[in-house]
Amino acid sequence: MSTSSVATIKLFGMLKTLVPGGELSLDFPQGCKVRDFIEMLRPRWPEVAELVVQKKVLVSVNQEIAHWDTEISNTDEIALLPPFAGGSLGKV
Amino acid sequence: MSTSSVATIKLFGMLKTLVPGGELSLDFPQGCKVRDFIEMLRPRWPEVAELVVQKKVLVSVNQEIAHWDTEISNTDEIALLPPFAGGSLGKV
Amino acid sequence: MAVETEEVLLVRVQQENFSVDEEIDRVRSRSTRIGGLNIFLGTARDRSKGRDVSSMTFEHYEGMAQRKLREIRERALKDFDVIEVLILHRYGPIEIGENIVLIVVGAEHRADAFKACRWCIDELKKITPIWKSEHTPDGEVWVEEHP
Amino acid sequence: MAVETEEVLLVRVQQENFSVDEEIDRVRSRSTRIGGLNIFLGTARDRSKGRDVSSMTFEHYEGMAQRKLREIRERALKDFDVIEVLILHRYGPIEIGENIVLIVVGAEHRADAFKACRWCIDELKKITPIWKSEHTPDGEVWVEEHP
Repeated sequence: MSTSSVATIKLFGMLKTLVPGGELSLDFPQGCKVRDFIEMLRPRWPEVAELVVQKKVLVSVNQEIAHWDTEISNTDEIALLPPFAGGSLGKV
Repeated sequence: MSTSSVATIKLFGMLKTLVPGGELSLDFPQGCKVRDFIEMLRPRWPEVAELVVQKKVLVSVNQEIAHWDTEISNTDEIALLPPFAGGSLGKV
Repeated sequence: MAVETEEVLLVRVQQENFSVDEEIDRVRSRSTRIGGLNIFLGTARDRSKGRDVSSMTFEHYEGMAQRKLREIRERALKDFDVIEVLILHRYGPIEIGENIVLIVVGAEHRADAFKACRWCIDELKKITPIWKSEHTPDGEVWVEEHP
Repeated sequence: MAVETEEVLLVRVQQENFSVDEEIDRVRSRSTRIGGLNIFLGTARDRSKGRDVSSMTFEHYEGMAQRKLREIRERALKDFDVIEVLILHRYGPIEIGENIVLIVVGAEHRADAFKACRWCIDELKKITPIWKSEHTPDGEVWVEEHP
């Protein structure tokens, strides 16, 4: 059986307005996949989970964009990334 | 009969190395065409005339590129322009 | 200055404003072969999607943002015939008219400088974790470039 | 400053060096709608067609050079979706690494700024009566770009 652990998930941009405190702590089993992790978000933060499912928000693990099958552990740096808006101009 | 007049022709770039004094004075009939003017250069400055005929050097009249049929008079500002090299880089 | 230190200065995410002249000098001091620089400077505009904007704030993912910008610089140096690339992005509050982002590409020939610079800014917008909120008459709005 | 005076400063042929920051400010002060500037800076390179170059001298046709640069600026403003264009070319002796030519294009959107800037420098090289002599170990060589 995998052990479970609490990890802090970094939030950016408009996600911080959706989650009181601007940070998100989640208890998840070691070695679970990103797809499972998203489902574990749903009960408390349904809006956030929905944005990830719709690919409007990306999950990064250790500063790289993760896929649904990426495995995560509590030593990983996990973040939820809304659409980027660097540079200056909206349109090309 | 057209009257004749002396005009000073401006020279630039490498043309100044071909013409002692770096300037060129020519007596030409009023209203003559650029093509005639070039032929009048030939006796004294054959090298310069040849560059113009080969289109390596352009003729400008009143600061606009002239054609063979452009008419010139002694009140016009006439110049001989070697290939331009503004900007900085030779190749694209 | 040591080469490593200098390389670090070629990719930065910082709060302070910057001088374009100084950043250009940083790039051209790397090689006397540079004959053309193409530069993109993004500035804060007072209109966005039909809204008036009075100022804006940029937020970045510290660490990942720098890593992505370094990736962009390295790929540009590899994929284009250019000599040096500098990428700089500000964060924090920024007033209308102020600098936001700077890309400086030095090359022997201008076509390569233009192409690489254009690629860098397009790529920056795609992969760099930086977010913008605009201050408008309706309040603060987080900008979603790819809805 | 009167509008006319300011317009005159947007197209110049001058001997003195220039600050890119100052010229950028001249362009962006024209409109708060500007969100992106593309800038081309040509600098003096130490190699040309396989020859070492120690310095160079630019000569221009006073009057016609300015007139052609004004033409380029006006056509760029008409043909591209850009807000302001500045064109500056130096003449006289120029050392390796120094600035030669500057084009600054301000636009709402970056694609237009890039396209217009590229067009301006290409057109400048085609139609502006400016000549360059390079000082090489073999003496002074007038550069013929279009042999």
